[in-house]
Amino acid sequence: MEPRNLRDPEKLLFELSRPGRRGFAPPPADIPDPGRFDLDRRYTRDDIEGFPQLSEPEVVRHYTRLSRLNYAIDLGLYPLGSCTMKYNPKVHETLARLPGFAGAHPQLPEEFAQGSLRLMHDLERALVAICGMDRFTLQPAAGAQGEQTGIMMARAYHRERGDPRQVVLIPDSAHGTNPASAVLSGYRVEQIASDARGCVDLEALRRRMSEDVAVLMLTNPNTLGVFESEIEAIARVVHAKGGLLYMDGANLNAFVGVARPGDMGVDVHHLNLHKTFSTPHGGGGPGAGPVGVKKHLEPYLPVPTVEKEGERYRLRHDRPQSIGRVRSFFGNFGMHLRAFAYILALGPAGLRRMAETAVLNANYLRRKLEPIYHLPYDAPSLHEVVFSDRHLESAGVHTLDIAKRLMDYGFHPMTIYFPLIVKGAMMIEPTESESREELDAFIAAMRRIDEEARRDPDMVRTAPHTTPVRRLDEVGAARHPVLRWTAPAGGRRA
Amino acid sequence: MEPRNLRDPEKLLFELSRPGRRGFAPPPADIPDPGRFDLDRRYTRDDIEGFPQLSEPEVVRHYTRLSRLNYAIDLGLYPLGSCTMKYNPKVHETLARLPGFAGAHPQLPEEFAQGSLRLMHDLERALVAICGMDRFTLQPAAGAQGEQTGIMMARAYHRERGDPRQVVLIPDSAHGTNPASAVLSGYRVEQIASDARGCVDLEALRRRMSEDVAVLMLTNPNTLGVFESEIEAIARVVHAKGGLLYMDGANLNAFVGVARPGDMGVDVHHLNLHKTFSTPHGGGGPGAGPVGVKKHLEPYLPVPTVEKEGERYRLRHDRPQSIGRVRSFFGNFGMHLRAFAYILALGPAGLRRMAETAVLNANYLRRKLEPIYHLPYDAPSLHEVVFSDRHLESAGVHTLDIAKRLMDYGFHPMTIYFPLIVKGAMMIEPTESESREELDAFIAAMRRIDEEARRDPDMVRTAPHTTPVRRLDEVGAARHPVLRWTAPAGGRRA
Amino acid sequence: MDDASRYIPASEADRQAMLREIGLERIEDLFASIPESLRLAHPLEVPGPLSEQELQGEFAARARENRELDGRAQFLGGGAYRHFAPAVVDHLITRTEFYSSYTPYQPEISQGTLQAIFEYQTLICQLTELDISNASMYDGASALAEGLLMAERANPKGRVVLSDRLHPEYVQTARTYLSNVEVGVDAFGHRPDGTADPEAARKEIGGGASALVIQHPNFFGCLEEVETLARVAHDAGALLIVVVSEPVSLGILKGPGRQGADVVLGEGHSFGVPLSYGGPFLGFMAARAAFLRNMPGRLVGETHDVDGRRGYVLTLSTREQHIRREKATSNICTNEGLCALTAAIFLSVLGRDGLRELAVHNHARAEYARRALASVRGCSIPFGAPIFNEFVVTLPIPAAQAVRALGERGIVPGLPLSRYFPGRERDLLVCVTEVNPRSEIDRLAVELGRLA
Amino acid sequence: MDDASRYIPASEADRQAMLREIGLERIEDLFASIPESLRLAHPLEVPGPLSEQELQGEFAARARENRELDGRAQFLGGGAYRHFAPAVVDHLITRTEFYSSYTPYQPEISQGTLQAIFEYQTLICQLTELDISNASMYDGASALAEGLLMAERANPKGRVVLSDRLHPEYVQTARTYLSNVEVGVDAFGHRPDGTADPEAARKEIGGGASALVIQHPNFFGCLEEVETLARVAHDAGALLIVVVSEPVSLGILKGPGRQGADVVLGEGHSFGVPLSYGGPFLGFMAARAAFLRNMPGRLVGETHDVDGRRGYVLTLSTREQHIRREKATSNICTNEGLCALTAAIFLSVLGRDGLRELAVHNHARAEYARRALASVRGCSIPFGAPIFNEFVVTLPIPAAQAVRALGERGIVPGLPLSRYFPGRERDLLVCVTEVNPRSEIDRLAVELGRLA
Ligand SMILES: Cc1ncc(COP(=O)(O)O)c(C=O)c1O
Ligand SMILES: Cc1ncc(COP(=O)(O)O)c(C=O)c1O
Repeated sequence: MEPRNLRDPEKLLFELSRPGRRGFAPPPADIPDPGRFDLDRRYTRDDIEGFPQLSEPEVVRHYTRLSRLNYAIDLGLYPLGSCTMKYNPKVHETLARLPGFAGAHPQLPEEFAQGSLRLMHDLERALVAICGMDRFTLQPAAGAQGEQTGIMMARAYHRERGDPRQVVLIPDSAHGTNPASAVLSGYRVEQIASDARGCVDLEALRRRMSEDVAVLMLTNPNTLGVFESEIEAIARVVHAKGGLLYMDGANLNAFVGVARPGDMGVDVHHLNLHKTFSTPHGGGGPGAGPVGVKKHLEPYLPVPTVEKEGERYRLRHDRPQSIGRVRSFFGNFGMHLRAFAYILALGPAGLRRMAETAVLNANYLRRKLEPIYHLPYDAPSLHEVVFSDRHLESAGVHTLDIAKRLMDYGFHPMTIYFPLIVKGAMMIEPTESESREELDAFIAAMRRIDEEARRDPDMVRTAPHTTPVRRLDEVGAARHPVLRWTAPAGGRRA
Repeated sequence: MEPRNLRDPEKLLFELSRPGRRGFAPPPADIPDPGRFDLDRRYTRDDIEGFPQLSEPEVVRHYTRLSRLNYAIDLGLYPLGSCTMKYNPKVHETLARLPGFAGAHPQLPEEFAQGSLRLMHDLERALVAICGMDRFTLQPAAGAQGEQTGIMMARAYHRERGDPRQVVLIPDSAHGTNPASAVLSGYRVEQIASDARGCVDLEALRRRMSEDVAVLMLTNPNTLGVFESEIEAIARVVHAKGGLLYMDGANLNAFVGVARPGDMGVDVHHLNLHKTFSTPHGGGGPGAGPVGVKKHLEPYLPVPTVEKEGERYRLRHDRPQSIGRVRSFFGNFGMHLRAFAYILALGPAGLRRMAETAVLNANYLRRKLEPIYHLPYDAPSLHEVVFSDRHLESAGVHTLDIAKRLMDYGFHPMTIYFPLIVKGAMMIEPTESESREELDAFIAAMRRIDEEARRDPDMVRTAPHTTPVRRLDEVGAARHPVLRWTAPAGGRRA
Repeated sequence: MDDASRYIPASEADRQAMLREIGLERIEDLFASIPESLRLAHPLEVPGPLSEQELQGEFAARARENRELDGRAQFLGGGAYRHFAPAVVDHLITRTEFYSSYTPYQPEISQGTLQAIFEYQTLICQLTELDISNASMYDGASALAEGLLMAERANPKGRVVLSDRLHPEYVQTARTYLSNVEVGVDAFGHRPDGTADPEAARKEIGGGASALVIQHPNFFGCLEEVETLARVAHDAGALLIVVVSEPVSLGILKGPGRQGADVVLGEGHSFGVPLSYGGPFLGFMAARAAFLRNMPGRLVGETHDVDGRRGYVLTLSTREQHIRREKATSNICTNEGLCALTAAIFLSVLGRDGLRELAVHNHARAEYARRALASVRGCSIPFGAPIFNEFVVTLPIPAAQAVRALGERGIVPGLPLSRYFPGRERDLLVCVTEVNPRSEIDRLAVELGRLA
Repeated sequence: MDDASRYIPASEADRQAMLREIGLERIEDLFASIPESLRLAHPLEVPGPLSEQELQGEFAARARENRELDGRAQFLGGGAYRHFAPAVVDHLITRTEFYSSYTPYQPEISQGTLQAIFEYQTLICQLTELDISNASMYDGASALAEGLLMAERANPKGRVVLSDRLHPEYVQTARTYLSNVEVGVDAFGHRPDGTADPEAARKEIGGGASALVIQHPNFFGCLEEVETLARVAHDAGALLIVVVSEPVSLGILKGPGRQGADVVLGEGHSFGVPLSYGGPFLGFMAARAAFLRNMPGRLVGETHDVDGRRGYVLTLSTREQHIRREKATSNICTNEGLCALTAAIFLSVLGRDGLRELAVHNHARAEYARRALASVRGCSIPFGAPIFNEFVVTLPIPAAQAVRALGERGIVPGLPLSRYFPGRERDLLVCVTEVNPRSEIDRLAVELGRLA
């Protein structure tokens, strides 16, 4: 036992600020007598109230100290289920900063941006090969926007056939973005229950499927890490009634190089470059959520698309049936670049090896933890496995407590309380980036926590004990929201 | 109080290694049938015994985890006296990596390396202006090599005059590199005592100075942070007997823009670019120790020198009186580049402001700590101040304990037990990079430690309590040296 | 040796050993739950594998195909702006603890990200002079679409009214989003001086609209009369949404919140996020406190831990999809966190004085350029309203043709408006920032003079 | 506003307030202890201040003056070698905790640096097959000088004998160091095949020498007969010091320690440290255990803390100047710590297989090139001994002239030996590494063919 380090916790930028300090020198003033251009005072402000004034070293220390309060993939296992926290190759950060790419203005004439256009084209080709679809749009900024883009394309497809529909079916195990995206695209959402294996109940689907259903949104492998083995039958049921099958590809890491959505009857799906294809999560983003479609949906792709003509690449804006745009310019190019580098580095064999090892690691964890933790669904796992806290009910220790205690063992917790169909869910996705030794260390920690929960439940319930801050009052935060700093009444004014 | 995080301490590379793992793919093999070139087995090895085998993510985690065990200037005050731990501008790291500079091969024909040569030339000009000397060599890799280079030039100077001398005089307050460098240059070293102010005893010097003394090595300001105010008289005494005055410029940060060695009667001196001119210390190096000389020593500068001819820059190797080389190529160019960027960024006013603020910060600390800590010499301080632990003798708490306890307050300790003329010395150099708030936090910690030392001396004597490891057995380390990892007997062989 | 393995710790030996541990024979057995019929027989048809040395060579070659590298003088704006970012920004965001961490769902080990986003929210509030800001949106265009949906939630009228001086791609995006939820999108016109016409706005709102939307500075670079338009909107029971696509302007322009805007949103990439061919960028959204529970996206709030230590958490997540599902205020999950951090660092380095100086420099250079081009033979300035760092110039020849001609001479003179406005063949949108030295501006004038 | 202040927190207001706190009036008063007569009246005559934007522009322009940027095909070696370094190396050494910390005098908060250096020492021992390694020296040349002084301490004979195939700048450096301490430096010759002549060595040692020194591969690229020369040295009571200036060769070559070398030292920059016009580089030194207390430079040792946790410390510092002062084994204090870390990271990424593969690639390319040039009209290969990645070719015209001619065609064909050996006007030292694709080598052959 030792006392916490005695340095005060890091203040806010605004508390560190002092009048007259500066971290920036103005750019060269080579315009004669700039004063003459001064704007009319009715447009201008005298000051930005409360804005910080700091020197460069102070700014550097502030953010360096803050950074050390974070956990990161480069510090250890980050087993957030459904998030595919894999190693982010360092070389990608170097490549993304090549001046030719980082400095390319999106309004450049196409002839000056051939490098960027070719890269987007080649990435689309690679995704087509990996997923077995006919075309991709790279425009969506993340998975959720990909879902929305895909559903809007489905909507346009039905509308154009004079067959507008109202309903999108979504399994109860789905991620929250699925219903939210469907509603945002103007649909009513109906849940369909999962069966005993945690998969779509084919019978229930057959009963419910009708002409008012536009789309079935299916996550495959689903959020239990289980492959929807009846997906072909599911697709037939949906198609028979004129519906479309949307696949949430967030879990694609499970079968890259092993199987392809395009061969499963999927009409449209998104994938997350920031999951399967290693682009960094950035503490919350940016990501990229390309959407793949089969021929019949291609006309509805957002504008512009990248087209190759002879040896040149151009942007095609004239797509009369397109749903339009979901954002400005062409998407998160910086993420496209990283994902493409990842694909090139791995190649065909490497991509398959990636999926194989991810699934192997998940099954290794499952096998080692099964004897201790409660496994609500015992269907075979692919890239992730979901446990629950039922076995600790008697001890009064819950999933949240286990998650927090993991921090004391130096690990980031797994995803908790999702999927909703598992009470007290612990969703563990190790990815292929983990060595067996790291997995074993995690398993040992989980084992010890189980013992601690029975021996000393209070200690576990009050965990974490070794983090920069301990459990935070989230209820209070929501009840009395403080969402910005404000100058203390009568406090020093800059 | 909380338990230490339970993750195991980071293993050694060699302990993490597993057979068959790799973090590197071989370069493109475009040579036909390379096998035919295989070397005769009598030259080759089959294996590098014990060499690590790790994947890229494992290597990244290993070093990222290790990095977090270090303190750094970007985490807080680093008041190592005599080390001038100032902010290292981030932009320097960007500039040093410009391909044109980082990729420049030292054997390039001069016409292809004009950018590097011009930079070295311009840095020399700037140092000449800052120090008031006539020329500089940038070749020495650090301060100590600068000392040696300077002393060897003095030796060459006397030898050429048919006046070889045997002795170098060094004040007892000097840094250990001074005597070591003098001996390495073939001299016998004699100490001269400091007077009551901690400065060179002019009378003692006068008495000792004679024709057998080649050089007086003077540190100015000296290691107490005190300016040798009689330096002009000292120079006269030395010169009168045909000796030369060497100035150790490690403390130049104290008077850049305020005064110049060249105006003080100094014949030759080094400075440390990694101190005064902000180049990062790199956990022990690299540095750079340029040496400035007056006209009469110029002929002895190491080869090559950089010369400007019209608009071109060239290397001059033909210097018959030169002492030769002290290393290969031209010195630590990467450090020259950073130092030059620093000078350009600050400019004349900024450089002076740097020294002013460094001295201001040191005097602020002194004023605040004087009432509490024992000040062995009360001569006015420039850039640093030296306290001692005498006031805590009764409590049985020593300088080492205070240093260790500072870690628990989140600070790096000061330089301790140097200079040797102060028993239990605590040598504090804040530099200009520290804000008043950071200084106040340090002062508060020092104040609390003084209280703790009286209230709970054992707690202080057993500090630090919050660091990754606590006090280490240094005696045991020296008595039974273990300087490398070796495979455990019967242990797994890669 | 398998190249892939450089990113994957497990050696073949490790994999076999682990297979045995879980009682399987072959790797293939791991996929037994995937129907035989669906399993790929052939390897994927993708290029690679490449060693890192090859990879770096390949990307360096591709980067060179982006010919803007040749150091052309560029005057491109139109929703993306060329600005200098101090080196500290990139040095700090490449701290792996910032860029390789996930959304801060576990606050005890994510205080770095959480506090930084809390500070970002504050900076956005200070710039816009509004009460609340979310933790980021995808980009300016989708931020507008989300803002309109929020306005419709807060003030349901089934209709929004947009200035015809908005960024056309923002309008396109808004139309895409709104078309699905039966919210009408109408436009109103501008005055001869290039600014939104308050009269036209009043007429267009007519029966009512949930929001009136202007861009300031607008797409043609002109500064809008925000107060006037706020009055028009509020008099008609509509909210005023101000779109800012060049936030550096907020260094000198009044915070639109103070001028009556209810919501200020837009694009924040100018604050240190590289152009990167248009993404990742940074959508921002700020609003009056009243919109708290209608706000889309994440919010970070201040609280304290069990020991009373101050800390930060994601809060009010009942607005969000992972809790509220179909009732969520938005579907956004992954946002642009690292870009928000980038902006926060950029703004703290520039600080109060630096941001103002930067804005003044941009404005002065643009005005200098506008005057210079006004006096070029054959060129004229169609709009007289005050500008920030962008303006329209009418050329003697079609702008697209001028761009081709000057491209040969190492200049990208600007964006031909015909790209978005078929009627404006000879109009060129010119942007000038601190990275365009006077010499470049003078050269631009000379080269344009050659066109007549 | 004062530009300087961007690196200096204290504003003018802060400075005035602090002055008052310490009871001073003016900043000038801080310097009262400096005699009036010595205080500068005028500002320093240095350029600047520059904003960061100007600074980056200035350095980009200077970098462009280094014309090797134009993507020339380069075949330069001669003590500095062009190698590819994986991106992880730079990403990791730019962790501020590594590059902005000082020498690890306080081990409790420096374990990162200390453990990394301990691992570096181990890697050097494994490569050289010796018992101990120090924590780094300035560069290969000064490492040789220090190694000779160590040999003289351990085996005092007042004289060392060097092969005439050592890097000339290493020899120059050794002579500079030794001239002051009265240690004689003599050289011995080589055989027609380019390797050191054991007979000549035996003769030259004659009465005795503290050390016999060879470079392997030697300066002309030839591999030496280390075992034979070890016998010669040891028979005459001299130590054998082997200099390695291209350590990538140790990926395939036997560890000289196993071949009888007592000390192996040299230049380690090839392990991921950029060329940077010749510095900072990385001197390394390894030796048999017997030299422990004569070793110059820092050593990191393993130990444990009061709780029994394993940890690392700087040790045996009684050898060093800060304790021993004039009796120190060396004056070195600041060394090349970050370069040692760079090498350690580079070596751990490459690993056992990668380093070997890299070495094999270098050797194969160099052999391919040597054969290609041998068959070029007018060119010949003067030395027949086996090589690693460097060799000498004799040209039909003076090598310096050939370098000028090929420079115009975008090739730097190698280093003219006349730079160091006036007698060898037509000899060119050619180096080929993994960064020279076959196409470059073939082009070199074609262009050299044009010279005849
Ligand atoms: C199954 C699933 N679907 C969709 C999403 C949403 O993706 P994004 O966060 O990229 O918008 C996620 C992300 O967590 C997910 O796990
Ligand atoms: C006063 C003094 N002289 C000389 C030196 C040696 O400089 P370096 O470590 O660069 O060799 C130092 C470094 O600590 C010093 O403080």
